Amino acid sequence: MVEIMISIPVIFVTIFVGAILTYLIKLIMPKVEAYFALLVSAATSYMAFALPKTESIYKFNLGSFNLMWGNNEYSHLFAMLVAVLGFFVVLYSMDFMAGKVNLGFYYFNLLVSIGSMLGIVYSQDFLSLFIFWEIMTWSSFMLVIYAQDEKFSVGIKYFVFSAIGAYLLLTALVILYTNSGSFLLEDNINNFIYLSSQNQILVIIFLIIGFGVKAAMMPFHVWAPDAYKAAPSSFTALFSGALSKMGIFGIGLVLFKFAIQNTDYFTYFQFALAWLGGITALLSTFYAVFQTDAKKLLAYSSIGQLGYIIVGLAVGTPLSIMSALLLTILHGAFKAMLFMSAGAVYYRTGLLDMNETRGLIRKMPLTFLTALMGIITVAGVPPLGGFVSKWMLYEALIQSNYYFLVIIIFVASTAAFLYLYRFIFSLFLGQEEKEFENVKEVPIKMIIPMLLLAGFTLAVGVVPGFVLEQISKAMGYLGIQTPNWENSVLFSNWENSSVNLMSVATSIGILFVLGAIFLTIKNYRSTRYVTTKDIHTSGEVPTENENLTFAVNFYQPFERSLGSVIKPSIDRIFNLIGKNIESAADYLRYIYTGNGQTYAMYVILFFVVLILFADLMFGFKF
Amino acid sequence: MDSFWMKILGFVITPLVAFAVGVTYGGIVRKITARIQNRVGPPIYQNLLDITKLYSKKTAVNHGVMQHLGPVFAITASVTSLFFVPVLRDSSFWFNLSFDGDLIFLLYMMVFGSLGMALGAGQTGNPNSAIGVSRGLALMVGYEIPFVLSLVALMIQFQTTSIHGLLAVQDTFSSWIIFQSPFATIAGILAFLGMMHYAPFDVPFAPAEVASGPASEFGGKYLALMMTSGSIFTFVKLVLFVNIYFGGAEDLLTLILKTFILYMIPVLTGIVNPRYRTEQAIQFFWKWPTVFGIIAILIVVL
Amino acid sequence: MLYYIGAISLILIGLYAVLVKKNLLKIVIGLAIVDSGLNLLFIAIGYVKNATAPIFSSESLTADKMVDPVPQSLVLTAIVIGLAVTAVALGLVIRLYDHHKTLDINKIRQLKW
Amino acid sequence: MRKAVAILLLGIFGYYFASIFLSLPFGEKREGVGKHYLENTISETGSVNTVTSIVVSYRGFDTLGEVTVLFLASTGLGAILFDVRRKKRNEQNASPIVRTTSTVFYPMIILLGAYVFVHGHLTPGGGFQGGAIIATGVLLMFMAYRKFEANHTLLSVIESLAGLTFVTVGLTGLIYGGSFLVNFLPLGTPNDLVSAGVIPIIYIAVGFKVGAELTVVLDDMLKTIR
Amino acid sequence: MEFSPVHYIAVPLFAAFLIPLVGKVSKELVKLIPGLVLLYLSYGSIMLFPKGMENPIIEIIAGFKPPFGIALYYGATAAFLVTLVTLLGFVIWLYSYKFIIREPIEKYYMLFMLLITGATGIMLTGDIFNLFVFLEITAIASYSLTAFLRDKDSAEAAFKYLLIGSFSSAFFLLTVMILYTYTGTLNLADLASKADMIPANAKGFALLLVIVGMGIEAEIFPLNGWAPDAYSQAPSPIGAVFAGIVVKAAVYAFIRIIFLFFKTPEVLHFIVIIGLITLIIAEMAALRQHQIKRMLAFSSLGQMGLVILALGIGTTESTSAALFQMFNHAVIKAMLFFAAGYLVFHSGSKLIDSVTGLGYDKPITSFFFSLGALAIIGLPPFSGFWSKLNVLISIASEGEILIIVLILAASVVEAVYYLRIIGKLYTRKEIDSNPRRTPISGLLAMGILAIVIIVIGIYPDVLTQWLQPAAENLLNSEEYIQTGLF
Repeated sequence: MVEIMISIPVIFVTIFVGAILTYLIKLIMPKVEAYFALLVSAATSYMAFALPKTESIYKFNLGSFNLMWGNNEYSHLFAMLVAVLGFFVVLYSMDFMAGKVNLGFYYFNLLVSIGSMLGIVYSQDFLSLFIFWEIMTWSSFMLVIYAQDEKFSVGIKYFVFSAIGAYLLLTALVILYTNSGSFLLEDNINNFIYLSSQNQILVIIFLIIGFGVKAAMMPFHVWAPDAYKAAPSSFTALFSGALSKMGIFGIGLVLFKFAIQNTDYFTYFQFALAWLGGITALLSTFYAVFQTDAKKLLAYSSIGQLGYIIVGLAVGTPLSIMSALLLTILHGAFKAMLFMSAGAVYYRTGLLDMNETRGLIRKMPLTFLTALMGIITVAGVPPLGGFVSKWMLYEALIQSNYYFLVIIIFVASTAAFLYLYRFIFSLFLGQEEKEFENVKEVPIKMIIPMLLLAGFTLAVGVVPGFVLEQISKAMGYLGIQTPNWENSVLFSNWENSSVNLMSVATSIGILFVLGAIFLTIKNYRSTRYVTTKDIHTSGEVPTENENLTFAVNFYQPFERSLGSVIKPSIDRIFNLIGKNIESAADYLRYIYTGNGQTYAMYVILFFVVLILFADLMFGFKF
Repeated sequence: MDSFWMKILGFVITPLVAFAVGVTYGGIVRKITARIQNRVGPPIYQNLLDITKLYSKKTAVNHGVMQHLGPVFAITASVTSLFFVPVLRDSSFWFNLSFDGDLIFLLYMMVFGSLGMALGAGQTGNPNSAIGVSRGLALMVGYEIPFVLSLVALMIQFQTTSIHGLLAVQDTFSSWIIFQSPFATIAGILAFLGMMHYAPFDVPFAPAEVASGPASEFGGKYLALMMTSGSIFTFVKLVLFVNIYFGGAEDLLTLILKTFILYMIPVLTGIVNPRYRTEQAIQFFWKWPTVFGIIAILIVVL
Repeated sequence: MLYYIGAISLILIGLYAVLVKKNLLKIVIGLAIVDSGLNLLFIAIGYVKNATAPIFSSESLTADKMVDPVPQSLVLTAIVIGLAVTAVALGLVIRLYDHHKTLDINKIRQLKW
Repeated sequence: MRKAVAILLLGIFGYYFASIFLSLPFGEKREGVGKHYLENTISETGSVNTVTSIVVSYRGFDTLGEVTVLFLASTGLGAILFDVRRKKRNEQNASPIVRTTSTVFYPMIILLGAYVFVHGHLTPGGGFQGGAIIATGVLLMFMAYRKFEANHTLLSVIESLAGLTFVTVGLTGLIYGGSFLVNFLPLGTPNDLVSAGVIPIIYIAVGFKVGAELTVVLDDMLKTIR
Repeated sequence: MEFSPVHYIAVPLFAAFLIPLVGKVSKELVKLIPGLVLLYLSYGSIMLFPKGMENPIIEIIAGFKPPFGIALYYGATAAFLVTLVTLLGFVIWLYSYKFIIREPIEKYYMLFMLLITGATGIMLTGDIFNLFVFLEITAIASYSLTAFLRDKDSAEAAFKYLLIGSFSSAFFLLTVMILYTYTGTLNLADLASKADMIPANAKGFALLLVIVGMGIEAEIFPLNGWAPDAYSQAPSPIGAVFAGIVVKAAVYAFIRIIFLFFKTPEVLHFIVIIGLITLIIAEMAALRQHQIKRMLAFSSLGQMGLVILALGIGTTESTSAALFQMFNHAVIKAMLFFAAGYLVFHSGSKLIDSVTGLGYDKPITSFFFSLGALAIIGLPPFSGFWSKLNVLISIASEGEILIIVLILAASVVEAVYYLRIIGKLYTRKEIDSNPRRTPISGLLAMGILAIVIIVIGIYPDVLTQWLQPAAENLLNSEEYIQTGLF
């Protein structure tokens, strides 16, 4: 009975109908809709987990096209990410969004975007993939504009870039369709070699850019910081954690199912993409360092991490792909944690400007813990999960002759410490101010997802095996040989290059506990807590109103030393392009002068031009 | 069973030795500095005295849990790093966990402590601490580039990422890496200058500017623990560099000799140089050291 | 042949008025002239030399001595259509004059761009 | 500037236009439907006026459209000039000569118009021509007597009824004759007044309609005159 | 009396003649008559539709066989479009029911009926001069309706429309002359069979005349200067009529004539290019509009450019895609005009800026507008996506990647200006809550269209099965000639 129940159409019906019902329930019985949304997402997540991986294929025809939905190992990996994060985000939203307006709209779009992401990963044909892709785009667009006030260019920017991506995607799909006569992935993969070489390259480039836009690949990342900032934090967690991964999903598919067939150019694609990813990682890290808005900072960080993932995929050795996929999953977890904790701060203080927030650690200890584990994971410091993926990525890069790329990645991840410290320092550390006196820890429904995800990152850091297993299966689907992996030991191809995570964790754990015990017994009880106003300032006692917070221009020296490296902002280039198009449009508008006589003149002019053209070119013989 | 206890013993002894060496070096450095500056200077064991005194002191105040845990992070990181560095070549007693992690792991492990310190310093609410941390992190981005360039050059050249691998290479060729790839070594050593935070790269802790930066709010046992960790960490870095560039050491004496000489490089540089501004320091690393690192890689690749 | 030239000239004159004259009424007149030209042209096309009107009012008339009746009937329709258009155009001109107090087409261009 | 451009464009246009049309043979007999109409008009429609038979019978649908166009013109004008400011007209009537002549000629003109459309299938002329003549008569009255008012209600009823008659004839044809506007009455003898089936009926309706509509149009416009 | 194609013309005409009489009795009845007529026609359409899809129905008028009499040609394409027109016409009537509150209501409905007559006449007639007559009926009704609001701007718009429209009729009449002179016939099928009798240069000249004459009505660039003015100044339901009915009829007639007489590769290429230019320029111009309805007008021009482009490709797929796009554009643009009508009404200003925040005050109308905007951009799961996809596929199978890229670039521009409005609608702003509500008939009209959009978006096969025969009918001039002449 249960086996029959759980199939892909049932999942879709559950979530999409559930979304509509949520909207309707909001109209009838307010306050219930959040619980209903939770129920829907829980059911969906459960079914996504329980869905059999191979036998659940569902074929049908729509608009004279064959379509197919099915689950495979690769899909399953991403589906799990979406399912877990989706559920957590809904759970988190229950308190985070409580009391906001238009909640029906919010939950509707949230559920639709979760459903469409599942749709993307379960699609076994390009058409339904594209349909779900667009549904995802507009539902997320709705959420981006959901909370906006006077400024709405953010949503448009997001949508325009999405549209550019989607349309490139569409162009590629159409070319593929005319080649194979079908939208099924399988047919297209098999018939790809019959495409002319030029079209092959075109298709691959279009597909990669199309997917890459969602993955915020440079130079198409400009939408991301603003859109991430504009969306409610709860959704941003999903946005950055899962939605952007759909781009990665697509790039993986394109690279290892299509591009790899074009043997002549595959290495060039890899090379270009890897460097693009590397530059994405580096530049976005630099941009992140100078942000003052917590969510924008995280957004740039997100872009950077996606850059690592793209690098990992593009380098294409088994180890690098494994690291990329692991980072995909992990990034979903830790970026969700970070956005959720930023959201938690926002929930209590209404602030996201890092020049203004400060000293919340004692008010919100659990949120701080989440944020701390989040930044440790991002930084790639052992013993949390980030290290595993970073380590694999470096090993893979060093071993695959991307010498300079590895430097870039290294620098990027070192520079990441800067913004990570800024993030946690500005929100939680530093002076405790009076204005935050009444701030409390966020409600339990927001804490649970954050802590569970934090636990997950720790688990990956110590025993990554349980994730690597699914990843290696997914790599099997992509047709890539799996590297050596053990439950908690990392291997690379080179001798002696391995890390035993268990002993690392043991060592750190024991020493940490010992140190903590030592200090606590010997010290903590004997000290008394004093406020952060009570500090040494070279012997002077600070007055009440003295500014003791160092927050504005936190990394000014660094900025100065970077000099003009980060000046030519890509943002500005796109703005310039946009402006030029608009002014071109403005000029075109002047064709319509408003004078009816001129229009009449156009008619005669057009006719005369046609006559001359017809006479001189064809002699009136068509 | 025997080896197990030996191992445990190793875990206990190694930090002690590292601490002793580190503290002594610290004392010697203070002495040398004083002499060069035409002062008498404190006795060599002054640092040990300081630490002991601090351990015995009762700490009066704290600003919260993170300040409390900051030194713990630091000591955890330095001791764990120590465990993962082979202190002596061919002597399993000093190897500890060094087969369980490689160079890349170490690079990250070494950051762990700084991160904890920075967090602890952040909670104190002292603006100087935050400034110090900001400078330190920025500086780190500076010297990381040549250092990584150098390491990557070596890793690619010798097809290994583990310290044991590098040691074995130096063993088989019976020549140190400094002779096999001098450019990488130069880049590494220059980065080492920054890593040791001696002048001209002592921006994060500059006593006159930011009142010792991150540490300014720590006293008593916190400071003691931090100093301990610092001493051990100095030793770890020295051993690491000796292992990588100077063929490691077969016995303790050689190790001490080599590390001391290596240590003198930043120390002596520091004594005769004034402090850079932060951006100058960063830009310094992005000029010649980086060029050397790139040359090193190019040599390997070509 | 001359009929053709005359009709075409009428059309061109009408078009010229439409394209150049500023006064709305003149433009409407121009349109009417174009219509007349077209109608004349069509009638001229239907003409057969030495033939009479296509009405069998007496037995002596035969079909092959008559002009083509189709253009005539079509022109009948076309005239009516032209009339209707002119009427509506004049109505609009009245409206426009009411609003703008001018008949200069260059001044009646609120809707642009 | 505009003039120069217009002349240039029209020059080119005229050149090609003329070159196409001047190559048409002038005044020659042509094969085609026209010949068929001429040969069969009496036997098929009973109308001796071939133009009328074409207009009302062969291409009756066009005429329906034509009537519609006129109807549209009056409706459209009614809509466009619906609430235009009614100006007070100059009270002064025309000179006595004009008034007298108009009064005398007015019924004659109406009669002539009626004659023209009743005899549409026999003589040159027809509904449109007749209707136009009637409207001319009304125009004459408008010019002569400033206070002359057309009865709008009556006119619009006439308009509608005439239009309805046309469509009803058409639909009756659809019902009885199998196709829209088909002749369902006997053809009669050619050259008789009562002949040619439905043609006179339609033409009478058209005549009334055109007369009424043109009157309405004139009236609408006149009301706006200063 | 069985339902036959001529009812499409005769019944609304009858109604139009009847309305003034009824108006003497009751004003309410005047409003109801068009609805009843359109309901009857819709019912008839649905009955007749399957027959027309199978075999073309030729209805003879006045009992004379073509080419001597006029015949109506109810083929698959015409069936498809006429059904669309009647159904859409009904919805537009529903919307007008409460929207048109300005006198003379009686004349409005008369003109509306005549407009429907003219549009269906264009689609149905099989005679070129009759086509001209119906074009004129449509045009004059349009002029009058454009000026219906009788304000400064609408009169101006109507005059421009009339001016350019006169050119259209003059050019088309010239075409008729040339064709008649050489072939001696006026029936389209007969003309097509005798097209060889026309000398090449006359035929070429006729082609140019058709392109210009019909191009004006089909709104191709640069002949569409009148269109934005007329669309934006006419009452909103009439904007919907223009976008959904009038231009469809014009494009149908245009492409029918082209396919019958001038279907050569050069001409088709030219049509593709002209469609593309129209698309791009219109979308670019729409980007910078400040008035919501004017923007919709430009968007409409762009959409028609796309349709013309797809028709110019000239394959069965592309033609069916074009018909699909026509359908979608009619439905979606009608909905957008409906919603925009009430948005303008509620905000009291035609400017885009003034809708800011209305999404919260008038949620349902705003929702419909947003839905329409998303649909016309071509986002799944709305109907607009499928037609765009089909168009693109049909172009791609001709290997014209560049055209695809340009179309999609234009679509991006389109997305920008539509989303700008959505963004403004849902931007929070303190506005005085407006007690006026969108009346239920308006919402019902939009709701019907929304349901159509979503249903076809989710299950396009409802419609696509009819597209194939319609497209084949449009392309197959041989069949047209044979069936048209018996």
